[in-house]
Amino acid sequence: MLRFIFRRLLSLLPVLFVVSVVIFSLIHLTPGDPARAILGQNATNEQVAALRESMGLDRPLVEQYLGWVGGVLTGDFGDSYFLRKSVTEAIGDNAVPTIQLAVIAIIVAIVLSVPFGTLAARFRGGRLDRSVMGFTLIGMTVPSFVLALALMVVFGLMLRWLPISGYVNPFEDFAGGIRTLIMPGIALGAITAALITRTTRAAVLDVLNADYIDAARSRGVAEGRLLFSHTLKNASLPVLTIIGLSLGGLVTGAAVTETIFNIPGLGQLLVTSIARRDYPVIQGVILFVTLIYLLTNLLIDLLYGIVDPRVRVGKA
Amino acid sequence: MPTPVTGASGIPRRRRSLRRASAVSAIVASGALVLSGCAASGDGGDAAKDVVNVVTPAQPSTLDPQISTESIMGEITGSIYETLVVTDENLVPQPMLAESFERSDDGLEYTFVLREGVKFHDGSDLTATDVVDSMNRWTRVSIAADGAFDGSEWTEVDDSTVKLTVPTASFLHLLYLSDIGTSYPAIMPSEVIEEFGDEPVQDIVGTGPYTLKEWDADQRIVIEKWDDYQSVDAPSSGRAGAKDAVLNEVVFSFVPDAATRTMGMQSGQYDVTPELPFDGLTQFQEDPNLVLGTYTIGPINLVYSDRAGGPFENVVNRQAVNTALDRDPIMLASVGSEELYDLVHHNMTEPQQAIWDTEVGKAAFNSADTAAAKALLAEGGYAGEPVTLLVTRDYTEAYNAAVVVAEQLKGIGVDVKLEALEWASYFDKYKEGRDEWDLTIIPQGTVTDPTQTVGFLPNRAGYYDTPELHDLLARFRAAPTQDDATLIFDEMQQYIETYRPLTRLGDAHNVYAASKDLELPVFNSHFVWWNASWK
Amino acid sequence: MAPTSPATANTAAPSTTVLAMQPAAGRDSLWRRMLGNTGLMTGLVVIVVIFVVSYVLPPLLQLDPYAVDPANRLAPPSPEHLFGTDNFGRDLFARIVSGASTSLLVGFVVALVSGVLGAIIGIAAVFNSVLDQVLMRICDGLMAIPAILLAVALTAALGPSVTNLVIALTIVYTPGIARLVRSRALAVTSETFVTASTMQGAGMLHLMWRHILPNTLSVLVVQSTFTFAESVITEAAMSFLGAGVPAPQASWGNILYDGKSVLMQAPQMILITSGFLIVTVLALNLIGDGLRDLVDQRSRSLVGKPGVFARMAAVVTPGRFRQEVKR
Amino acid sequence: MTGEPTAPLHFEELTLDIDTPQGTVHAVRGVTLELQRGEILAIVGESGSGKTLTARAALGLLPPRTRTGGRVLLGGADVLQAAPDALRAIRGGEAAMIFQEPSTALNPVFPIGWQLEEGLRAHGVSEPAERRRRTVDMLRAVGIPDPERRLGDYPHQFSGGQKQRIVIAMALALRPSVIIADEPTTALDVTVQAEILELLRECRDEFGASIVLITHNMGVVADLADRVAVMYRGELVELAPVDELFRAPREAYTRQLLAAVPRLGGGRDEPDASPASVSSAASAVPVAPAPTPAPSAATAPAVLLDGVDIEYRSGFGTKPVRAVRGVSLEIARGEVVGLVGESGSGKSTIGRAIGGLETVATGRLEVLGVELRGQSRRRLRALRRRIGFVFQDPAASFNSFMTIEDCVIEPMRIHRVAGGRSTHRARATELLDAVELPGSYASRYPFELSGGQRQRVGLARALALDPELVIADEPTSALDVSVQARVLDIFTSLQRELGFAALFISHDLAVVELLADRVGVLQGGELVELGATEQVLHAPEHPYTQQLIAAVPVPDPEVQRLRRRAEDPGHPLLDAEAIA
Repeated sequence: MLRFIFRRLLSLLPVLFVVSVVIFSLIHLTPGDPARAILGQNATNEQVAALRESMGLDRPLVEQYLGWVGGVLTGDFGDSYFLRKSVTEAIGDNAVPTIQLAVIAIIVAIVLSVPFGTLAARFRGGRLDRSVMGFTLIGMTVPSFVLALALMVVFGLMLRWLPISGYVNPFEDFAGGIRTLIMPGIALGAITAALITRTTRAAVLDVLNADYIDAARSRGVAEGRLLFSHTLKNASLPVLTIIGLSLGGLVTGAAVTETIFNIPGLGQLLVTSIARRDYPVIQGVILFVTLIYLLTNLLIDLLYGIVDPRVRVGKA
Repeated sequence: MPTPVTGASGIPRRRRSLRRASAVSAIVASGALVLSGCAASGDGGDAAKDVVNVVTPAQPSTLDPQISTESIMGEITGSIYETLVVTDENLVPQPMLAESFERSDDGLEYTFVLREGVKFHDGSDLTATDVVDSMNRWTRVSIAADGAFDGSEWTEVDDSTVKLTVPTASFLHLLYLSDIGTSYPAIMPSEVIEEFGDEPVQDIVGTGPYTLKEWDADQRIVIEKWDDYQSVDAPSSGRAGAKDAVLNEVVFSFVPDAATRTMGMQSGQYDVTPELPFDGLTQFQEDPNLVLGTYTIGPINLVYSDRAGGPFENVVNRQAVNTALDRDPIMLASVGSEELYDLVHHNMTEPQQAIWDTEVGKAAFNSADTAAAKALLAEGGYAGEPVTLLVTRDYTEAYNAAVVVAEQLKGIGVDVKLEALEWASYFDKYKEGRDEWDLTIIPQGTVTDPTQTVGFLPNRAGYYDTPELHDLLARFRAAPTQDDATLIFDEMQQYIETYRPLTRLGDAHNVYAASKDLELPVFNSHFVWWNASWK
Repeated sequence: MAPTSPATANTAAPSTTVLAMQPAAGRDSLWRRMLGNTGLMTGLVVIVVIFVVSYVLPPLLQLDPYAVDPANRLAPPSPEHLFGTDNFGRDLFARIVSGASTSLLVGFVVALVSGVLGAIIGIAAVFNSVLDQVLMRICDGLMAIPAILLAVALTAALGPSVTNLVIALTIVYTPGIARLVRSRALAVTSETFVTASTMQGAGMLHLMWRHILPNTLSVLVVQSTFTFAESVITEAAMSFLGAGVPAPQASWGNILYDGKSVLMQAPQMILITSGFLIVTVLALNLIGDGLRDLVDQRSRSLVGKPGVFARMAAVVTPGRFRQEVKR
Repeated sequence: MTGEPTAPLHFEELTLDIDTPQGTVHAVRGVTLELQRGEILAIVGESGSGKTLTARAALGLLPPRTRTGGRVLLGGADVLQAAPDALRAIRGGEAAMIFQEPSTALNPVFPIGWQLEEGLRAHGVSEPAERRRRTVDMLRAVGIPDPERRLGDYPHQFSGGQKQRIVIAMALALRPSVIIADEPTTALDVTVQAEILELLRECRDEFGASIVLITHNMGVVADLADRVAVMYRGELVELAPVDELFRAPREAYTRQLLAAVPRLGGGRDEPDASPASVSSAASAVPVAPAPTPAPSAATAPAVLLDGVDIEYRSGFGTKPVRAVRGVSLEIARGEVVGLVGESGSGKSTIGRAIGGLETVATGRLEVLGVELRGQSRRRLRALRRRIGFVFQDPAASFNSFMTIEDCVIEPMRIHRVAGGRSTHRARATELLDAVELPGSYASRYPFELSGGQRQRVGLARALALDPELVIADEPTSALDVSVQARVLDIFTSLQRELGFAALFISHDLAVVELLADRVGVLQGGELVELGATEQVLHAPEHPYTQQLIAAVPVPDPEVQRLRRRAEDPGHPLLDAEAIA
């Protein structure tokens, strides 16, 4: 088991390498100069050149890349140009809201989607199925920013139930925190909810067609029990997969959602950092998000082993 | 009333993310305006409110008052730092940290006597050394001091007296010393200057009635009432006089998305914003909980690239474009309402009219004569080559103007291609890539004097380096009084008309909004936090 | 259904499920099966209509999406301006119609190019393990980076233009398709008919072209349809972050971007445009789902009564479809 | 109530219609059938005859969109009209079911103990200790060793036979009066099949259950059934006691069905003269180089295996699994060699190795005189031109995107046989003709053909380039008996005519006997016996071969009864006392 995890962790390295190269080269190819951004618009070209030199931005790209990667390997992601703190600190501060948001979005998604997906599969072709599927199509279709604006107008402005924007850490003020996170959570989780609903439905349908369901039925097991004890465990594999995959989407969506709801998360940090060419932060955040995504999917692979006895990771 | 307006120098207002520059500068009505209204008990009516929530688009990149040109910096540090002199409500310079000051008859020497018993936030006393160090640093690092204070020197006379010597007499000196917009001569402890040198300071230590309590990067800056503040014993007037702070805290929140800010104001989540989206004006006019106001933020300029071989290397083609443009539709699209723009034929803004005015160029201004423009184009040898109009989407007013300008130029047969970039790329190209564009539309801040405008600023597009120009600038800077300077302004404007380095499209106004329950004085483009209170 | 083919006379599959017993599908039934799939046909009709409208209406009605009229900005819908005007006083109807062609073009080209590239990469990966490792690690890396952010970074690096937007989105979506094609191709490679072909001495190219590609085509087409839909949304989201189709060219994304700041004054900008966006993406999703049903053998047996399109077709061409409708 | 109260299960004019988008399938048409107490009733028929649906109707387990007619009386109540609760009480309590594929009948993600208990729980056994006790008893009764320990194990940890035992244990758990056994041994090897059949017999003998046995295997019928119902296209064709049916079938269809069953010991099949023929000499298509079919003239044997070991490696760093050990075998030109063995014996691996799909670890493997070890890919491809392959699953061995003609032409295209497309097509028509398929089938797609037709196309494809060697891997095991007979006929006559050497791989001894000159028996990767067909099958020397032959049920009830008596297990496999 440990060996398996170790091997899997090792296999992440090439992926991270690719990501680091892509990100690094993309950022440095982008026009716009962090030195100029730092110094402001009135700086003379000499000042800018001097700062570039002291930041090491005048060195060859390969050298800069190696320097950065060397730092990363020793746990040093560098310092932000603008935030007056290290990238590690910045990520630490901003990861908390993003993770909370993602967790809430996933909870919203699962709470909505698993029961409805299961019921839709059970009553395939029926009215419930059709309306659930209709809703999922709409959920997949409405862009998250449109949904976010609609939620803000309705719940923030018209009903005034929830604050329009901002962020309160639920660990410091639970009620307040949930109040600030619930709208972004829904806006972010809608697409995931739709996806999981559809996956659940398809997976449950698959299971319902399996022989062992007929076998259990032939033993007189009640339909409701068939549905929720037999199928859910079997169907949880594809659902887990899709949850793992949508985590990437959640962080992506967070860039838009966090900007709209003004939540100090990684997405917003990234967007502002791109705008002001804060290279170390951009690189660090994307690498971090990628790592989280990969680790989540590794975790889900491990969960497979728990859910499905056939997947014995020790021997995989 | 003549209103010498302070603000950023002739540089683009900085907006969006770190470079938001929405100086509340120059109120429409008069020097001072107190926002007030009937208590319409909004939903922010908590008991014993002594906190105000301000929402602005982005945080300043630094709070160093001598270096930063971002007006949000001025908004925040205006009650943290103090200067030797400030203007009262009649825009007359009054002493602040100085007990008194005087100018020598030849205008080459100024003497400032410091006020007794003034302390910094860190508890140390204000000394003449602090002042000299601060002022000398300001002379070096501030863009505002650039030019006008060349060759000047600050010296310590005794423990409580400092002296400024200048090479030539100029009306500009006191103007800039009492300016509290951006990169202003704030006084800070010598230790801080020693530590940071000419780099932006990170220890925000001043002498003002508020101290920096918290800076949560990209989220909020909180300033807090400083209980040990030693107020001037004089009635409060403008920025001068007594500062008896009432509000305990002012929280500046940074919300990048305009729609979110707007809704936040509407829902009462925030109390004040120095900047609503332009179209917010009509929308909020009916809102019973808010008081609105507008102020000039500065011109939107069309600047010509001087790239060799480009169509606008030839001044005739530049004049053709200037002749063709119909500014009203452009500005209407730009700011969305007739109430939110002025058309001014010279390089300064309308509120500055009393000081900076000229008849030069007035007659031919905004002719919108397409026939004449086409003729000029023919004369200039423009043969339909493609023209790139560079603009950034991060400033809607500039971008909106550009869309209409492009349409109008197509109308006279110019093959315009709009290139809209995000700010960082745009600015890089604007400064460094002048051979990659032909026209650009850039929003700029109000300036204190004409030398800060496009055409007179070196290292920018539109700066045609000739002896004639050098001579003109030197003479202007040496004008001992405002009247002398005003005379030379005619010549400067004639220079613009002849060389046409830019076409001014119009001056945009910003809309600010505040809760009706808030007593919030605004003076000379800035909220006066120490006189603000909840009703 | 076509008259029972001789094949059904002694259908003898190893399984005794119902599927084995049902009459085998006739070859010419694809079109009819499409007609029977109401969702698919609805989607197709919607997309075709939007496509045609976006290319035919502007020249026909002389719609100019660029004509500004600032004095008349943010006007509500009226007979003159069907959907009102935008913040430049441009006719919103013209903008949306012309934006449709941009958005659909972007989506279509991205779907097409990433589909082709994905197929090439996915299939090539199956045949060479070294290539497989290299390509898949690159795909993993690109997929691990959040899509919108990667697209935003790419367009920032490449500079704003529709072409670059298409390139960026293609880079974002190709890895996913490549991965999918690869896994499908892997499954196909282990199918007996591939072994059969190998045993006959078939070479790599023959296997790829004749066996693997046709059998991955179904997933490829389905996934490309979804990529089409995704691209349309992503373009909008990118415009929302200020990195989509460069203005003043109209795209749904940048109409939404403009509309956001005048949400309260001219809600129709957001409402109508998102309406179109949603309908389009919905239609594309319906097409994708429909195609999936069409290629998925399992779901064939479970389709219910003939849908509205099959009935319509039966009315138009009674002879061909009689049997189907009789039931 | 008109049903006879004595019969535990009674079908009355049962009609089942299933709606599909392609039309309504009349799956079962008016079947009336009665299961006597303590009886084993076999329902036989080809795929699609409706036998499974009929039996499943007894439990109300019908596919969606099925319209029913008639009645199914189980213990006096009509299953088709029963309320859900009543239906649940019937299922498992009154009647239970045993499935064809034990590995899919068990939920892979739950331990078997849990699954066994589930049925008990559903029928109101609420005491956990009691459930556990009964579960353990059942498992012990069906012969799962050490049941207490294995309750927590998952299905994949059991062998196929054990899984089927567990499924039977589940069926017996509530001691139902009726057991529906749907092809209970089809997925199992013959030796395991014999054990399961014995177990089923004891279900009846010891538990007094009546059994409906659905099967297509006449040997199983002869072994187990008391009465036989023959179904064809949804209708009951004949119903008779088992001896009577085998001795004197009344209906033509039944006779046809029985005639098609290959019988072990029946000797070599002498096929009728083939109505069509294909020969390279007579062919209009010059397929060069024309092989010399004469077996004696060949210089090198078609296949030569000498001490061959074949290993599988499942992944990096794992220990290789040896699938074939030290096999030596020679196939002469024009000779047909049969290879038999149970699953996992390595018979298919040998076939694949001859085709160059597996690499030989040690030993010598020569095909048509070419040593395969270390052969270049190009030489291998050239060699494959001279080998034809027929695969087990005709449905999977065709690309559904290619027409029949394309499939047959494919080898010619691959090897760029001269003549161009029109010549290829002519040859394809000729080949289809040879396997007795009309030329009009050329433009059809594989899925439009029946299994037997597809397998004939498979044969045509294998012969397209006039191979010197044909490897047929279980070519008929997926087919119904009547279809199988036809395919085997064609194969035999073509082999005679074209004279290719053949390796015929099968698990069915009777089939091999029909065609092979010599037979090899594989056990666990080793060739335990090799010799002339008659000798190996009639006078086997190796104990494994003897065991194998003994395990095959003979499709003749009387003979089978005698054989069973001779073996006599002596003690019942099923210990009913333990379960009481």
